Amino acid sequence: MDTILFNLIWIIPLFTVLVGAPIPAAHPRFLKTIHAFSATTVLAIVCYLTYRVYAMSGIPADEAAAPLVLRFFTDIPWLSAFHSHYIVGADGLNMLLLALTAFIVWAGILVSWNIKGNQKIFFALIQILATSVYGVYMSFDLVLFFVFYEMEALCMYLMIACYGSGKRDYGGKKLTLTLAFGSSMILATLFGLYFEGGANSWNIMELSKTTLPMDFQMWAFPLMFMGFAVSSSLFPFHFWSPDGHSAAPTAVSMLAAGVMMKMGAYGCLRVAMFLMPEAAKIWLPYVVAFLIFNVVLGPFIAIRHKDLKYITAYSSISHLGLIFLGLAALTPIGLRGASLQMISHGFLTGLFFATIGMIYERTHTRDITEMGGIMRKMPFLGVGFVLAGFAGLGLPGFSGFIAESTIFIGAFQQDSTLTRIVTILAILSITTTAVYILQTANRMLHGPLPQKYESLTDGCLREKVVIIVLVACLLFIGICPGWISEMLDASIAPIFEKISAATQPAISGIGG
Amino acid sequence: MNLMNCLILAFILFGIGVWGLMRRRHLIGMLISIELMLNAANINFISFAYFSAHDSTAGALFSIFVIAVTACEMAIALAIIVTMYRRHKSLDADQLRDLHD
Amino acid sequence: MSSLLNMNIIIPDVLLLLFPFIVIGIRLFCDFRSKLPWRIANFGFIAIFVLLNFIPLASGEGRFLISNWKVDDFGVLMREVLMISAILGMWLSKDYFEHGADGKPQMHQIAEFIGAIAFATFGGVTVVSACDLLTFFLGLEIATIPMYALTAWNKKDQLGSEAATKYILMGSVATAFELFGFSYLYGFAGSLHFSEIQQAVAAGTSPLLWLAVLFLFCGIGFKLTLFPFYTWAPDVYEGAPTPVTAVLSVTSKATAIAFLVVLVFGPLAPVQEQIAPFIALLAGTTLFVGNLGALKQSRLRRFMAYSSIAQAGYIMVALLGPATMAKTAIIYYLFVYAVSNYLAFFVFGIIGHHREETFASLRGLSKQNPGIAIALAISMFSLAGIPPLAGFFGKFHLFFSGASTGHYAIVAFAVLNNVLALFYYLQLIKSAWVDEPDGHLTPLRLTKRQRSVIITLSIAVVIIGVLPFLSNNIFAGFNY
Amino acid sequence: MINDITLSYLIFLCPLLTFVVNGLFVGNKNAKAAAVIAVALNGISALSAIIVAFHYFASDYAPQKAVLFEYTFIPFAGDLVAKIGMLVDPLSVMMLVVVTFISLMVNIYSIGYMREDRAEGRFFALLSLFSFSMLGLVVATNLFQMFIFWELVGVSSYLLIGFWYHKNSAVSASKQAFILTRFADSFFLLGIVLVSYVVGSFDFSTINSLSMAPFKAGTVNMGLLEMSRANALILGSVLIFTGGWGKSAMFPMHIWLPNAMEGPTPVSSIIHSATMVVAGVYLVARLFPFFTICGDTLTLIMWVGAFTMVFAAVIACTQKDIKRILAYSTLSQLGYMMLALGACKIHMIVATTGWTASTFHIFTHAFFKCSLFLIAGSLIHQVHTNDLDAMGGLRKKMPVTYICALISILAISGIPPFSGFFSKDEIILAAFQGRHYVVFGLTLLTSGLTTFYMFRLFFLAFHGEPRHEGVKAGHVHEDLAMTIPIAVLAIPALASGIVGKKLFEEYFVIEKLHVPQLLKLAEAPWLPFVAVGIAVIACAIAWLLYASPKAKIQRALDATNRTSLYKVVYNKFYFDEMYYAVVRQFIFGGVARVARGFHDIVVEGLLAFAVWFTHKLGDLVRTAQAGYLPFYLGTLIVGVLIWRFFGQLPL
Repeated sequence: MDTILFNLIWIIPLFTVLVGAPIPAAHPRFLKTIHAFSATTVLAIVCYLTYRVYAMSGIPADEAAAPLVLRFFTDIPWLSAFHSHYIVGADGLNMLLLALTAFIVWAGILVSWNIKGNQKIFFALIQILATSVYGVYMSFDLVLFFVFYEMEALCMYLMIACYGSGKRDYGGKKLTLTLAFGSSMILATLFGLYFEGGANSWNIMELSKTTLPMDFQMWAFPLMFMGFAVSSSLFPFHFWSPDGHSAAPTAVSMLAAGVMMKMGAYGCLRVAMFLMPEAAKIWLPYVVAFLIFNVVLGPFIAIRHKDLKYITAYSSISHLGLIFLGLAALTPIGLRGASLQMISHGFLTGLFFATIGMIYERTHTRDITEMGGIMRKMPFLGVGFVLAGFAGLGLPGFSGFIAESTIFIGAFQQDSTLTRIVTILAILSITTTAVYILQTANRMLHGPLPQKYESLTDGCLREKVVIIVLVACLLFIGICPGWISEMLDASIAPIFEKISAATQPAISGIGG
Repeated sequence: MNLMNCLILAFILFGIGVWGLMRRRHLIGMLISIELMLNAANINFISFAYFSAHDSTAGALFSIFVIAVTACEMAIALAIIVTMYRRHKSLDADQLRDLHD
Repeated sequence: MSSLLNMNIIIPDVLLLLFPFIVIGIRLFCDFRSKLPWRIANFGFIAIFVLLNFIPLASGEGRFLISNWKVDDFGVLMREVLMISAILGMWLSKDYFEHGADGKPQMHQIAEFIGAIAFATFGGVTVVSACDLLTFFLGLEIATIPMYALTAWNKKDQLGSEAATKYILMGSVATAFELFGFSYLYGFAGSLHFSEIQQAVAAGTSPLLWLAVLFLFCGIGFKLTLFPFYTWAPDVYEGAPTPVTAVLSVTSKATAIAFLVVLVFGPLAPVQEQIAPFIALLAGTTLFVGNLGALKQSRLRRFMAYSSIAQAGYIMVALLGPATMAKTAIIYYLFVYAVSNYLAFFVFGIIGHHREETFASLRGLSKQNPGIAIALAISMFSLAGIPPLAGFFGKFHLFFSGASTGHYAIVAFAVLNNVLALFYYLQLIKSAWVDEPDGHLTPLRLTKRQRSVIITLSIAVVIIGVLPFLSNNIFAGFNY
Repeated sequence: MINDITLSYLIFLCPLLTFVVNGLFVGNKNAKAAAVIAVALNGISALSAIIVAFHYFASDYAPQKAVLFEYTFIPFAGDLVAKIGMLVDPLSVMMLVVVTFISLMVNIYSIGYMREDRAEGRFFALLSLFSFSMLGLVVATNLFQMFIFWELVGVSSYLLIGFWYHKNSAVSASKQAFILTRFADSFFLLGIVLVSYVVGSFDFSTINSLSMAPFKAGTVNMGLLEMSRANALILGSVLIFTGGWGKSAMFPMHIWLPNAMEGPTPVSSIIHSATMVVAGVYLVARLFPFFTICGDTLTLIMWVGAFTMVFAAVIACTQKDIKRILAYSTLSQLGYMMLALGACKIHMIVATTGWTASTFHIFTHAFFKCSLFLIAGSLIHQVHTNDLDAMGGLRKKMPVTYICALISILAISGIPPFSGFFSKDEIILAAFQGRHYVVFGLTLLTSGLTTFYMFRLFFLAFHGEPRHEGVKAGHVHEDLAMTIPIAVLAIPALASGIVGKKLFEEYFVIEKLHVPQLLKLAEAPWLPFVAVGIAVIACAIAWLLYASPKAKIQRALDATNRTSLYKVVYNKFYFDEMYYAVVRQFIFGGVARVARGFHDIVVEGLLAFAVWFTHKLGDLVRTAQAGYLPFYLGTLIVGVLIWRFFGQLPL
């Protein structure tokens, strides 16, 4: 039963598209209701299943899924021409990411309620995008994984270029092509995984049992890691994110920054590091060097920017840098921190872009120097933005703090010189984050109110609900992180075992 | 008179054909050069059939077929060139510049 | 019994051979606006396609008729591809000919047109079922010569005749190369029959063989538009009428690649290892150049020309793999490629009815007629190889086959080129979806046939890849 | 102790509840209700705090540490577990009482002070959040919990200082406060990470019972340099102190504190007396045993404290903004506390008089400083300006306030028997016993300065002729809600010294601290007399200058015809200007500009080049396609030759 529900997660959105297709454009309201309803259904299902996974923590999982601990495991032969199967399953990590996705998609659909242009196509595209993200997090067969992973390119350009604002064509192309570049790097190495390991299977669990030849790993791992890192905007492949996000419509920014950027990090952890641990141990200490840009310089660049979406994009860049810091630490705490950060940043940036979108709908500008004092006119949205800001600068009580502190502590356990330096810099750069967030909030919300904004209105019920739900998620994770850490640990343990079992000098434990 | 000479002869013919193709700007002239190249191939077949091949009829047969096929090809080519001429009123290869990037 | 079986097997071929004569003959006996030839043409083609599907696959080495006419699985599947291409081309041309598009005057002689297509198809059939060089050569010529005629079909069209001139001149040179190749191969093996050539090659190589290989690849490189023999393609594609372009881009490419498959996995199978680098080079250069050329195009057919050049490069990658994988991949890819390509060309045909076939005339399509815009987007994304559309799985098959023998470099190169490809396909999608129309849009009119075909093809492109039946069946056909 | 545990829950939950209820539900819709809720709940929490304190000190269990409750927050590896708990020992219990009591007073006071404000509900909500986070900080059982509430204190102070967010000055002041403290906190966090990495635990109990010996072995890679684990610990201790350095606004991170005066006065009073700024001192006091083993960290702390003490006192002598004077006096008093903690280190051994004295001073200082701010607030509320120019002659109009002010000022000047005397006397004694004679001298000097500027304020505000029309016209009255807390606070300001001294000497004694053994300390019975003497003299000078019949008050007040030295001091040694120069020029103008330039020019430039290059290649292909038939034919021939030579065929 649960397994069926689990597979429904990615089927329902597609089904909604089919249902929505025949509806005449004369009834946009009906259409939107259907989409909202389906999104809510998926959300409900995912929440229930997340609870189930949490509840089943003690019970031994399906043998076929060893070494991973997968619930709702499904394995059906798919494309016999290259032995590809339809393999889906859920452990703590991807279940939580699915939950995150469900929330963001739900919020995104509500946020883009009165979007300009052909609404039928827009919502259809959102649902397809949702399908692709769900699929990525569910699938454990590399072909299936990649199919879902690449699907996003189908929607992103159309959504940004047709429904966006500003330099939408440029932004859309930049984003889509850069992501495609990344995924083609991945595809190039996938074949190697299939043939070199001798497993002749795309099944991640099967592949993880084999050891790939070192000379292959040495070139394949960096290629694949960077390929995934592209979509998580790791320097030097971060350039798509500011332009892309600023051009995209609100919902797309939310989805792109909230969940799609996590797909990269997830892939790095689940595929690249899990299947090529030896190379990971050799390469990751050097990957850390890139983070100096992401984590340290990113906030500084955000300080210089005036456009809200650019600022948020750079904050995302720096936060995702922290994810990679956690991954590169190669310690259990670091990995957990990275996963926590994926989830936390998803909600956080979703909230950010949602509020920005709502404010933009009213002020019709995203230039913070032109705004001011609008806190008085729209206290609710203002508070929402400030809360997002606090979560962003890692304030205790919000999920951001949990994730960041975990990452810092985890990364500090890894005493390779470069990692240590970057960790220290990262810890010190929480100040810079505070600077740009407060500066933004103050310029935009505080100070005297300009004459032109006298007529602004506060958020309507729909918008309030979105904000409340997202804030609630942030607080929930922030205040009781214990359970989520448990779930993550359970699913990270096998990955870390594989890594630590790899024949490289082991990383140092607690206490140096 | 051995296989090598024949092959060299064929190759020379082929080269002449290429040379003509490059030099000529008149479409008919080009067609004739192409004929040369085709026939060079024929000589190859015949000579192989005569000297080396154990299945010698095949080669001879092949060359006959080739002649026939080239005849059709040339027919079509000439037809096309005629229509071309109706439009362009010229047979200069350099004039064919309407289709380009 | 076996002879009877053989008779059954070649029925479609025989029909296909007789078919053009029938159609054209009927055309002679009735006035040019009667629907009869057209109906018969439809019936005939579809009948042949259906018959082909009755031929059982997984039939081992294939069955020989008179010792040099072989019907094996690859042959049958290729026949199906060619027939699909022929049928779609016929339908495409029907509406197109009602009134010539893209500023070209109206055309008649649909029957002869279909006849020509049928001849071309039969040429392809001959190529895939040939067992000796002679049949092989004849097949190639039968497949090519009608194309010359088709290109110049529109007598009143200046560009058409120019294109045809370029095409036939270069084509004859290519034929000369092929003949040279054949002759050297014959000289090397001393026989025309594939099996004997294969034995000779297995026995040992000599410069003569390599010379033959060089000339053969260069000759076929012309038809397959490999680098640097592709130069005719853009001009011819642009000059020819749209349906002809479509047929060219599918049928003649299919024939050419079938030629290579037969060659590489037939006579040259023993030396596939040695010629692999050559194939890889051809593939890499071709797809790179094709992608580069398509970057800044503004005319649709020329754009499609470059894109199909690039596709040829991708197909070549598959030739690096072992026979089974390569054949699966290529057949599958050809199916997918035919469907996507024809989808695109149908859309262009409709656009061409009313406007010039340029990017500019696509503007505002998404507002004016979302359905067509979606179809266009689907076909473009499929050609760009974006999952879950069929094109992706086609490419995946190709790369899989290429990588299976460890040619990661060329596979990686091809995959990275996809980004370039995606860029120009996005350009086209942009002009259909994003750009605002300048001034008044002439309304688009679709006949029932066009609408139904477009819908069918769109659905096909979406589901072929994801639903495993096609890939699995083809694959099952090969791993006996 | 079961009911004590429930009570101790109450202590935290009441403020939190106030925050939630007022912030989410009551809000600005019904200011009255908000106020009532706030006062009632804070009252409960104060009451329960006092009860818990009584039980604790009454029980013979008294001076030992106890953990009333503890929950696992985030489990990291092994012992490294972040917990949320409640630690009970004399120090924390004392702080509990102080914090809850002060916040109750301030809440009552705010009823009057914020009466006309639009966002009264929000104010009460944030105030309670502030006290809640401070309470959490006070009872922290481990560094991690400390940091959590540390940050919460920071953010709630940000929200309160910037409470009037339509005033640009307030907004920028709050931003400055938050960012400066955040800057310090980043080092604090680094310190926590480092120490927890070396020690393997966050718990105070573990960290405080460390001894340096086992850490001599082994090294820690700090990136650029490799250091022994012992040194790493010392570095960690300095980093942790840096957190306190910023929170307690020690020089040179002091500038946010005077600027924080932009907030409503109740906020200033609660920040300066009980919450926020003493957090730094509390941190050092809490980790005292750890600091004692960490090399010369304590000495550093002492010097920082001493310098801030004098520095602030000097500035305070020249200011005219009444709240700023109090702010600088706070700085100076905090300097006292820090110094006292630092002075405990005598070469290798540790005396703990200073520790007792410092905690004692936290206790007394809270009351009189709070009342002083409240008084200043009510003055401002009457004359609607912070400037001493506009005050004067308020003695008649506000008798109660006047009395309370006198009491508090006597207390802060250290005149017996007022509370300040005892604690300050102990601090001076500690400095003397610590044999830091320079510092000792400085403390005496500063106590003189303190008396001087406090009485200057006092005389200028209450004595002399009214200089304000409102006062002249007699519009001045005493608001009940504002006067009650002042009056109530006057009592502890008066008595807490005498009462407290016994308590502190009984319970805040050294055996209970794990400190290396100590030596017999020099007694100095003559010290009080000296201190008091200096105070009296300073007081007399102030009287001469500002209150005596022939004092030239106008001349004392106008800022013109001053010596340049006075100007420098009056402008706080131009520290704000320096700060802004650094921030604007270096951070925004320098690093940020460079970073953005790097991205916009280098990264985007490379990208643009790649695109341009590809397009050029495309043009190359297209130029070949010139439609020139001979060229095409040529390509066929050339193609054969190309592949003949580059085709990798074994020809």
